[in-house]
Amino acid sequence: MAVVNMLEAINHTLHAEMARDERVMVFGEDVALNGGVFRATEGLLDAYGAQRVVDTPLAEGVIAGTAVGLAAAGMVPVPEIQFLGFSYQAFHQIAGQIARLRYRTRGRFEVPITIRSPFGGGVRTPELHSESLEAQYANIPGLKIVLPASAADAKGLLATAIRDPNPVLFLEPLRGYRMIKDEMPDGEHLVPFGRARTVAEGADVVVIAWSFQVELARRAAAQLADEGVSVRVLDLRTLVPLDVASIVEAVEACGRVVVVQEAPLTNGFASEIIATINDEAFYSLEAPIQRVSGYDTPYPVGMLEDHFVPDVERIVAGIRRAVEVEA
Amino acid sequence: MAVVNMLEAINHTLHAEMARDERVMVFGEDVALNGGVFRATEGLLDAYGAQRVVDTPLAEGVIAGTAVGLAAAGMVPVPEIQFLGFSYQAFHQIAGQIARLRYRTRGRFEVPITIRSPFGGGVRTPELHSESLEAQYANIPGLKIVLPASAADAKGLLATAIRDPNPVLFLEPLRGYRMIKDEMPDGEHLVPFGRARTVAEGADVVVIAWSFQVELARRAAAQLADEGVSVRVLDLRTLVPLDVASIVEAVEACGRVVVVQEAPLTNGFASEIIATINDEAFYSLEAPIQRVSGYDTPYPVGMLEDHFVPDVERIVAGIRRAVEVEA
Amino acid sequence: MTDLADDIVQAMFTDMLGARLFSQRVFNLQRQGRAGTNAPVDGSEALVVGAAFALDPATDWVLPQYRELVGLERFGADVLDRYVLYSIGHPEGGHIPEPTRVWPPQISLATQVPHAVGLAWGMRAQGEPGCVLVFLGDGSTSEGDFYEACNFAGVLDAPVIVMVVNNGWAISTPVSTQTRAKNFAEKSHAFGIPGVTVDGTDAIAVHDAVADARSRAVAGAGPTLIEAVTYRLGPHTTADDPTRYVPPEQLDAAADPIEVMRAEVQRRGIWSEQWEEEVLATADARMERAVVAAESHPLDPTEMFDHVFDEPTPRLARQRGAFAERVVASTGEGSH
Amino acid sequence: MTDLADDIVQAMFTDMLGARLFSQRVFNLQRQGRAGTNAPVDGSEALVVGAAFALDPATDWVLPQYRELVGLERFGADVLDRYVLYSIGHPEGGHIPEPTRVWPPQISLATQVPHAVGLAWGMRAQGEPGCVLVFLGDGSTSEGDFYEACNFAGVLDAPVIVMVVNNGWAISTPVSTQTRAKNFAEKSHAFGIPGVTVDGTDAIAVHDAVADARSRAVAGAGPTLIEAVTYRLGPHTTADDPTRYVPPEQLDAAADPIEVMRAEVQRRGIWSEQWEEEVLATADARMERAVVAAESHPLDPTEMFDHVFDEPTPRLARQRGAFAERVVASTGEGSH
Ligand SMILES: Cc1ncc(C[n+]2csc(CCOP(=O)(O)OP(=O)(O)O)c2C)c(N)n1
Ligand SMILES: Cc1ncc(C[n+]2csc(CCOP(=O)(O)OP(=O)(O)O)c2C)c(N)n1
Ligand SMILES: [Mg+2]
Ligand SMILES: [Mg+2]
Repeated sequence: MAVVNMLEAINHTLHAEMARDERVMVFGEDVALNGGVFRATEGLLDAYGAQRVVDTPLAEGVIAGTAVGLAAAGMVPVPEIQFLGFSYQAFHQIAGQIARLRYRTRGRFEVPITIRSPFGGGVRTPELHSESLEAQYANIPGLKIVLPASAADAKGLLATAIRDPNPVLFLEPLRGYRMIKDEMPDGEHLVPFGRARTVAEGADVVVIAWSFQVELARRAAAQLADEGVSVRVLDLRTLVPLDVASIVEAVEACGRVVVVQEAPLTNGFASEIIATINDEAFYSLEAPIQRVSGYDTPYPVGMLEDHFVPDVERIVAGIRRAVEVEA
Repeated sequence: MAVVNMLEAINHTLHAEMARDERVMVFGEDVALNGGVFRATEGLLDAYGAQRVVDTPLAEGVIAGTAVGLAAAGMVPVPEIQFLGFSYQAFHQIAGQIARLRYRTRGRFEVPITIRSPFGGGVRTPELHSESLEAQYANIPGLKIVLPASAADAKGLLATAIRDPNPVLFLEPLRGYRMIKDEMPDGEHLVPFGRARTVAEGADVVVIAWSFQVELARRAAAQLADEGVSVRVLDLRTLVPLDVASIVEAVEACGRVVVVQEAPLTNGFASEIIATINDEAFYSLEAPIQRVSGYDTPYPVGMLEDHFVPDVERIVAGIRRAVEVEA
Repeated sequence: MTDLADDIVQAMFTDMLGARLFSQRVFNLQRQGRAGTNAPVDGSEALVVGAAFALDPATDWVLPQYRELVGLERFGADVLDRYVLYSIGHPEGGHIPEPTRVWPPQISLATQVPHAVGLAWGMRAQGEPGCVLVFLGDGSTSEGDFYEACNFAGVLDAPVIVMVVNNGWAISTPVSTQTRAKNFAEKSHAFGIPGVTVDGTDAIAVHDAVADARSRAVAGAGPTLIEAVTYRLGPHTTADDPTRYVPPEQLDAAADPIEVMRAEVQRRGIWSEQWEEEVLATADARMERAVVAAESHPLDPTEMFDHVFDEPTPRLARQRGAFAERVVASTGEGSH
Repeated sequence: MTDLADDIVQAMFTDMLGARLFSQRVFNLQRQGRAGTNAPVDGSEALVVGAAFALDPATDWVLPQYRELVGLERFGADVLDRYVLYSIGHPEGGHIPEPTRVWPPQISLATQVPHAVGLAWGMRAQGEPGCVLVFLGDGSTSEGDFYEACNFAGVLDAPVIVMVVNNGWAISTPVSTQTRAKNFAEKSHAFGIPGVTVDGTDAIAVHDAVADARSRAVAGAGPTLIEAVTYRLGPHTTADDPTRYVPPEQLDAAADPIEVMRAEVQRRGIWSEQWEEEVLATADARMERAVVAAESHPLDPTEMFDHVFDEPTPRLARQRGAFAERVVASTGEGSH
């Protein structure tokens, strides 16, 4: 067990999976010669060669679209979209084709595609480099949506994604690439989809989060512990499939809920969490569920982004709102 | 006041708006010579000429993208995307550019674009012609989302959309084009955005819907009236802006809620309605909110689609579930 | 130009006659309310069959748009059988079983071109011998996918043949509205790949052009763009009224691929009225079987939930369960 | 080729020297933590300034990618002032005020090409006299938007000039990976519009090519594709390490547009060391003012909620209200 950051965990796992299965191909913009603009694909070209690690022309639509054909040919495509905001250029292939090929062909064609893409704000990137778009993909049947919040999970979930015969959108938190460091299990390490992770135990209120917001929620919980508020933190890990059982169990145990997302408020995935709790644990709720969220504005420029993204302070405030109310 | 169907109302309004404001331009695939594949733009070419009514090459991305430039030049673009499923090809321009231009330029450029597009199932169209994608757009700040459910509203909301200086996604229910007929007010008729419409009065339960599902909800309400269940039906008309006040008022009055959508369940706009009610009217809820929805599968082919789309029977069942539970 | 043997030419004409007949039958099924919207092949018979006969069904793949499937009998009976199933709205219509190397219809225009390039790329990565041919229409060439895919194919030297079916129209939109390019073969300059224009009403000419492109592709010499020029002889689809926009004189002037090929078969002295009648009778019977099979193909409504993923998510399994209960309970089911 | 007057040539060289200096200053601001990621102009000075001087700032529009804004001083002081503001992450940096006819940087590559075509289309619809010039990089030509837009521009005969800045690289990706096309001018065949390749290190050559294209555009003769060939002399951006992939010999062999233009100015006998020093001193002072102005430009955090729509929706107004309370309340505000 070595302590590594998420980027190292992802790079390590890409190496391991390419070594394990020669059908795995990594391709995208600047992933080969340059090892990726964040070095996530560093060393793959040297280790596995130009046939399996490929710099593509600058066109997200055809990066996603060729993945469909590669999959049909029996390869295991792991394309990278350099920043999730540019997956918009590939939306017609991801939502319209990748997510449906198995369904349209009744299983004649498998689609073991893992689309890797960094996303999320707080690191002063230019426009369209920071958008949290998971909710826009969550309404598209046929796509699995995976968002690791730790280096260990980055390894375990990425390995599972690459081996999954279904399309997976694997979203990597820009802010966590180097900031998030933890112990990465050696050797084979697979984290199953649809199993949330309890990051902090607590009984008064549960904070439900994913990706980098889990780290913020953890800090908020620690801060409130000193005040005697017992905060549970649940890391969903995957939005599709969704671990409804763990959500229900946490809601039944705590009765009060906060959901954190960086995406804009309206119809973010927090809305689905709340709707799911309404369906499954309505009678356990002792107070309205609190959303701590980005705002209904486009992701703002550098001087404003710290005001847009949820921070520990806002999560703490959300938790206070949730626990204050009398049952 | 003449009784017309939605298609006639839309065609009538396009004529009226082009006559009112010579900056209005209609363009897209087959909208000029052919008057649109559903005849929504019938007669515009003859009436307003080839400079203002334009058949474009077959490319949704550039249809949306040129609208941005036309707007900057001072025109009022009313592009048509032939079927909403093909707006995926323009997603990078709609979500990435149209929705943000005003924000990015701090108002230097206005974006008075109204994108018209038919959507929704139940009429045996080929693949990707029936998808309900409103939820995927609802998480994109800067877009207004308008979905008329009557011919009168088709006129009043389309006129408002074209005159609105902001980008509007104007979604027309395929199934309602000819089936929905009602009295269309003569002359100037503007329906403001963000004002829901009470389609049926009722006190036991409120059914919240938009677009064609309003018609189904109305029928379900009528059916249950005979059994003495008093069902209110609320037509949201616009999802962005959302008429929260009317939703809250209805929830407070009825205590029980059903939300109907044709889109897949997970993170459909029904989730946002439920989240909004959680925020604003939590203590008025006497039972869990019921979702009547499409399923988490791609929109299926013809022989299966009637099983996918909500029908009166399923809405009635949803209402029964909502009212059965003891408060 | 290769000199095709008489029996090959007869076989090609046979498939062309079949294509038109099959297409007309599917068109009529829609008129009778037994099938959904569909797009007749009329005008494309020669280019589809000509291409099919230049390919090797054992090693090569065909990715159609939607108009071409009735002409791909050479790739296996499943192609037509599943196309009929597809046309009546049965989910299994999208499933053309192994080992048939034909993809189902693509409705989202031009999205199949990147798929074809990826498939060709993957075949080469796997050391497979064949190539991929993808059809798209003149209108579809205006989509970014066509361009991005052809451009990438050039960079990859992918063994792919991109056939642009220039039938003059994209629904009501004429080619003059799609592009100012001299012709569609010219677009190959943007990709640095060879481009040729061929008479799409002449099956043998198309065959030869595809055969050339194929030998280049499998020899590792990269992709070819082929423009096959024809004229759409029917409506765009069952939902279209071409009299609103097609100039009658253009339609009258258009060559009919069936007549062109019949003349060739007659020139070779291998045609007789009786022979053509037998071909049509055989095709008619074959289509009749396909329709009967399709209309009696079982369908359990719960299949709606299959194949979203290899294994349903818990949420999907629950939706399926609730649906199954409701459907079994519901008496009005049959009417659905 | 037009014979440009000496004072024009001097003015062009002045703006080129300014462009490089401004760009270096913004680059350094990032190094000092005072600006965000930015892309140096080095290598593009001649093509930007050459183009700018062939256009009429009163009637013509320029849509840049992101590397070109420092060279557009001729279009108004606001361009640089707002670019500096943009670079330090101030929202008003995206607002280049009226009447300056330059758009802010475009990050989503090639999306500006459809905008330019639409703008040109709209200008003609309004009977306006000018034209539109849009810049995009060699890598950006691989995007569908470039192709869809140029193709539509051809159909529309839109008064637009599409300038492909071929600087050899798209981050670490060389042109050979972007396309097999002989060159980028060749791509014009796909659109049926004129295409020319010009030496992008020669400001006068670029000026002449753009001047030709402009006269065609305003005369109603339609769009032109211009490939300006140069070499990226610096890193892709402040975040890039080109030593990982740029072959040193290529970099050494590359012509420096500043030197090319200095030689021309010298050939004309209108250069002196002192003159150039004065030009640089003036540019330096001008940039200093821009930086001071930018860094002292006020910003109220609640501006984050402005301009989403012309009027905020009730939901947005509420979010703004809650935010304003929190920000006022919060003491840690300054640290944000
Ligand atoms: C991406 C996309 N946009 C629009 C449509 C609607 N549509 C269906 S067929 C068609 C015309 C296609 O013309 P062409 O590519 O020339 O093929 P043809 O029908 O002539 O064979 C259009 C616009 C679609 N199916 N997909
Ligand atoms: C649609 C999109 N995809 C990817 C990126 C990430 N990216 C930023 S700059 C760049 C390279 C651009 O190269 P080129 O177009 O040649 O312009 P240059 O930087 O050389 O001037 C890439 C891939 C982006 N900004 N937008
Ligand atoms: Mg066509
Ligand atoms: Mg470049």
